[in-house]
Amino acid sequence: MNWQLLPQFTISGLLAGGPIALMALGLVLIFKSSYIFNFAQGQLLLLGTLLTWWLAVGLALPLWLAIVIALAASAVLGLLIERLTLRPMTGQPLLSIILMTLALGQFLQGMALLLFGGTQRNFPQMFSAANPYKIVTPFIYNERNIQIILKQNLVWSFVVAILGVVLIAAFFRFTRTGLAMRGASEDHELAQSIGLRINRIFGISWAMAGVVATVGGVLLATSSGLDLNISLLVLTAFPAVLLGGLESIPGVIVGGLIIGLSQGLVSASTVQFIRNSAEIMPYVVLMIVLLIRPEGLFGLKRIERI
Amino acid sequence: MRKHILPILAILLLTALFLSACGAPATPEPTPVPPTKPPPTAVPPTATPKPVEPTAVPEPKGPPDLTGETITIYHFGDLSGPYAAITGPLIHGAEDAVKAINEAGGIYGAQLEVKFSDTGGSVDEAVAAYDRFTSEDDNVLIMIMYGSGEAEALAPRLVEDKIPGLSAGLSSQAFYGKESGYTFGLGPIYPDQIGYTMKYIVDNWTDLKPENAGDEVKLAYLSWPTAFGQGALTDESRAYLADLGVEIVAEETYDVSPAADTTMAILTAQAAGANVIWTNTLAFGPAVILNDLNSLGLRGDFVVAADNWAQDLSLYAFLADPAYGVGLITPFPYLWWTDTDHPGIQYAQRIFEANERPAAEHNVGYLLLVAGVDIAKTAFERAIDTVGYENLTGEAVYQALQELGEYQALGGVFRADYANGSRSPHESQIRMIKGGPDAFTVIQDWSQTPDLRPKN
Amino acid sequence: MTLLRPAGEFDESYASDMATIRRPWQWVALGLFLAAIYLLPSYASQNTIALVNRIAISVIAVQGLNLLTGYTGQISLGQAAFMTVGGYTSALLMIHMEWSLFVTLPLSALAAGVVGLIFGLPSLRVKGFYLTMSTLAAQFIIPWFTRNAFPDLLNGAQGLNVPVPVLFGVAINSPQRFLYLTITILIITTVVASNAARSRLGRAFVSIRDNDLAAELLGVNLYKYKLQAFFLASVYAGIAGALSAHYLRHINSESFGLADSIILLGMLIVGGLGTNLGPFLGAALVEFLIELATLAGPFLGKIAPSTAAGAVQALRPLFFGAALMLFLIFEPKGLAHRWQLIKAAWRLRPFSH
Amino acid sequence: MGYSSVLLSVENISLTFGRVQALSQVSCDVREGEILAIIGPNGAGKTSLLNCISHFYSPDSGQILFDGHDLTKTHPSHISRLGIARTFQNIALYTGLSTLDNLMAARHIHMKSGLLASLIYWGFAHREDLEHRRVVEEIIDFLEMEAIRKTVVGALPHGLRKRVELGRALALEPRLLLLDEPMTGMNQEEKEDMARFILDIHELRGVTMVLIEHDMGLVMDTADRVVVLDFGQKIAEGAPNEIKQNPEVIKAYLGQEHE
Repeated sequence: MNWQLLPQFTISGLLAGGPIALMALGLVLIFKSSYIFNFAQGQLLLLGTLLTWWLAVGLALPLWLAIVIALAASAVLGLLIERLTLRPMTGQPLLSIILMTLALGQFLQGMALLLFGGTQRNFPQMFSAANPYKIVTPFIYNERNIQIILKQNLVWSFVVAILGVVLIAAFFRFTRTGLAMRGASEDHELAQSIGLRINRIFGISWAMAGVVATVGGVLLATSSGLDLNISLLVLTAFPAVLLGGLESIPGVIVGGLIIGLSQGLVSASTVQFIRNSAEIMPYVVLMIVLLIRPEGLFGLKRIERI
Repeated sequence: MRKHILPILAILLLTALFLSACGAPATPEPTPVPPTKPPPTAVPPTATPKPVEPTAVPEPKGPPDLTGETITIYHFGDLSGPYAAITGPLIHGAEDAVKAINEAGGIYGAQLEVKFSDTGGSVDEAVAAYDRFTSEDDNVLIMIMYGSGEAEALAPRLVEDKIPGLSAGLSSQAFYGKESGYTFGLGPIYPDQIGYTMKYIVDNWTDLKPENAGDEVKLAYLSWPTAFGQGALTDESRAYLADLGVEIVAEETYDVSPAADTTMAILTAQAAGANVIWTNTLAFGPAVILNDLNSLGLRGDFVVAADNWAQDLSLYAFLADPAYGVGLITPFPYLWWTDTDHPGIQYAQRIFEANERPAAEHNVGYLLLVAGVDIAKTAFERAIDTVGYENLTGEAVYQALQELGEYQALGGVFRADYANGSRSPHESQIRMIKGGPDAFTVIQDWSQTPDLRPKN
Repeated sequence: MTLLRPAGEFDESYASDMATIRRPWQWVALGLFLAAIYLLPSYASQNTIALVNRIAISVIAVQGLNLLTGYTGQISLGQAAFMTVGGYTSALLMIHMEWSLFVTLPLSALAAGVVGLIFGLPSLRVKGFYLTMSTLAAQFIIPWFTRNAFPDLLNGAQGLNVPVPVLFGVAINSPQRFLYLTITILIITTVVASNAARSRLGRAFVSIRDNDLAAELLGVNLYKYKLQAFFLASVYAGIAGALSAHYLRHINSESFGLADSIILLGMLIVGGLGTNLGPFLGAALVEFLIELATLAGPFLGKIAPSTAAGAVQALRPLFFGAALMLFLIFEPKGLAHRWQLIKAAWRLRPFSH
Repeated sequence: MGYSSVLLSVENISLTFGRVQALSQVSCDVREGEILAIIGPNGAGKTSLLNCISHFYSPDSGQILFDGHDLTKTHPSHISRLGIARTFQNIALYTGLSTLDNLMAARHIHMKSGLLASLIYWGFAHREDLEHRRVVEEIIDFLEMEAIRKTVVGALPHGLRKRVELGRALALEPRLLLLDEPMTGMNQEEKEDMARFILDIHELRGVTMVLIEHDMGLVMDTADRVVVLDFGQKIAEGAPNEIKQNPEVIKAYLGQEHE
């Protein structure tokens, strides 16, 4: 263990968990309402971010306007996807629905490549790239206090991401629509029988997932840059979702932070093999969760009946 | 659980029929032996022993007239994957160069053409593209490829099928590994590059060294986890660096993406006491590192150096601020667009303008492929001179490439060195970015790189 | 749907009722068909042969997936990862031990099977979507391992150049020669897969798929049979991966990625889950689509130059995704089911149903 | 009565789900060769009791002894090997298999082909399949299912599915057969057929049975003894005629009528 790096990597890892939590939120939103795990969430994120880029750079709109338009478009895209591809699948077995979102992901990835090309591109900066925040810790190494250096965009991405998650959680807790969505997630038939329009609720949750994905994508892209592989970053959010418990909104924050932290901690190792394992840490954590507590930290165990 | 072997059979039979209807019959063995070829080692009888002008036509009996014939250059690279940023211009360079040659009369009247296949940066796709090319054409004369992974994977195939390959992927294994020998480099191999550059850095340490650095040069190798990214570190280059007194204190990897985060790698390098960073990547690799160094406020603590592909216009597409590029050091085994007094550069510039390519393609890929096509063209001419057009095979082109020896493509824009068992150049400049885009300033003129081929 | 048999055919013993091939003319047809395939090199182009090789290798991987997903109902997103294990094992054994393919192929199948077992372990506690996640983990952890572990042996991200297998003194170095190898192995894997499906094992698999809780109460040890399904699926993946590695003569950590796992699942769906015919139809159709995208890409580039960059790589997932979505909506039981309907309609003619 | 030896004895079992007490301190015996009916209003814990016998649920306390084995400590997949078979309230057939294959699948516990034998098939596994096919065909004849032998059960009407499920349970060749509402959702004719089959199985094959059923007429006609559950507790046990007059039972059922 590189002890002098431990404080730094602990904090960096936790901060990196913010965007992971936000991406996980998109998955939970859909799962909560419709029991669909959306493997195409990464492509939703990719398209939303590419669209933002195109509006801001291609059409030279102000960044805030580009983001607003892209968010609206992502919501529509989410609605369309639900209506066109998942509604016809109602009642189909799990495999078919999983396959549908996977197929959708492939389709959208191809679409993105066709429309925008494969080149990597720079994304407009939202946070200053210079002037990192520096925290001096009381820990001493080599007769100097260990300093933690944090990139501005890392800190602000974290803040925006956590804010987003809290906002959505508040929405679920305090608004009528939110309450209706919570009701629907408990029992589809029951919800329908008391007059909730279940299809509308599915639609809203997909639209919200599209918005959340785009916010996440813009945060990631503004920190570094944008290419088609950004869709793969959502894969690190899968374990976070399972860790938090598939249907829990507070769970995604805890899940995201744990995943980020696990990556930070192994990065502080002095053994290169272990440092390199940061990229698969989410999946190592996932395997451990599956073997020890498959329902996740905040998930519910279901009673099986026959 | 019913078994239906029959339907399987019927469908497969139909499939087979359909397939065989689609494809023209071919001989089972793809590589025909050239019927009556003269000994390939023979030097063209009338060739002058002195360095040859690229356009020289050494022919006593007059050149053959090949009007109506077509000579194909097979080319594959990545238009849609991680390397797409640089490969697009590369392909346009090849296309435009071929067009220019054809307009100037082609090769003894024969028209050149380029057949390109996109591999998406995947080695498997490259192998599939190779298979497709060799099955469409049983006399492939040359292939141009890009990417160390595919160059390594295809090296034995090229030898077996006797097809010379011009590779922009400069891993030493591709050129000098076991079962290689038909692959020729469009740049010095990466071990040569790191050795050459680190030698310069060590020699000029007092001028270059960061403020707080000591007298020891401590290298952090931060690169992609790919064949390309890891290509500079071989047994030979490690030994050479050790001899120079350079200690490698950290070897870290980061994702092949402009969205990669190198913060942790940089901090690990810093903790290990590194003062020089080498990255073996395309331009967005050092861009990520330079961005992160600046946003961490650590730029002043490191000399940043990289392979030849890094110092390119495409760098600026990824830098958060163009000023971050200043100070980047790389080997530079070709001239640059700003060397406008050189006739080869003028020629490339003319082609570039004639085809109205966008300014963003004014980069290394385009330039190098104009040079690469010139090498191919000259090799074709030599081979035709030696064996005649009817006997023109990949093997003949291979012989011709070797006989080109120290050939100066486009009159010196690029200096090949394919003689005496060498299949990659051994000469380069070193340039440093001083100021805005294109200020790629020579800090060491053309000189020999160390020869760090693997010893087999 | 009751299985329809041609009028006038009656089985006189349980054995003949249960047989796969029941009439002499079917044996003749099988013989002719195999002859047509084995003789491909004498009349088909090299491109055709390469395509048949690719299809055959995919069929083997999909057959394995069919045992796990189609028959046992365990969804796997990791089939390609186990191909990686098979490919590396065979390559390493041939490079370092210089063993023949006859030895390295079974061993690579076994190695993949054992690794598959490890990632099947969570099936003890989880099922459905959760298990899918475990197999997804395999798809990341295994390639990472090949990139980072034992760099001297596995050669890191560069991967390995895989030797050409030599069988009976003949180097298997052309698509033509490879064809004999892949088709022969495909015949064996087909027979074994169909045996697995029709035997006690297969019935246990399907019981788990159709009603795991009832199956357990009726005496099927779920865990044992799920693990056996994982093992078999991975063995098939190992064989396919080894063949593919020797065919391409190269393997690296990215040779078989997540996208390949998705494609294999897609092939299975398109072909038809839980049928012996499905893997053939699905693999053939999807490989055709990929070939079509390869041909259509440059064409698209000509009519819409702005899309030229990467059109081929874009069209492949596009075609595949679109085809899969259409199948899921309109023909979720796959081509094999459609084939059944056509056959039944033919036998009922002139009375349609 | 002539039944002496106890085949299955349920001793003081309790089962809770969260705060819901599904069974509390239930005890009862099943004697060799009898038909024991369990009745009670919806949610009384009848199916939970069967599920405890099958060890699908683990009771919180108490034990269940079958022929000397404590079923609460037996792996669920091993229960059927001891000679206990069952049908399910909501049919739990293998919907993708034909009638024949559903029954063949139930022969699992009597077959021995392992992984390798199954993959090779010819030889041992083939011979074994043929052998067990004969047993299965007998059951198909017995339950008059010849016409649907090769029909995928997912395509069968409800009544026939119930019959296939009974056949599948028979294919296990059990000593004790647990029938969970074998006649729900059937029309009168189907019910009569089913009742005939149940009695035939009992008489011709001498199988001991536990029967959960709502149809009182049927229970009174077929059962040797009746156990009544209400809110997870046993409120009565005895011969059908005694039960009919038991005030507790009448109260429980009257209560149900007000629902």
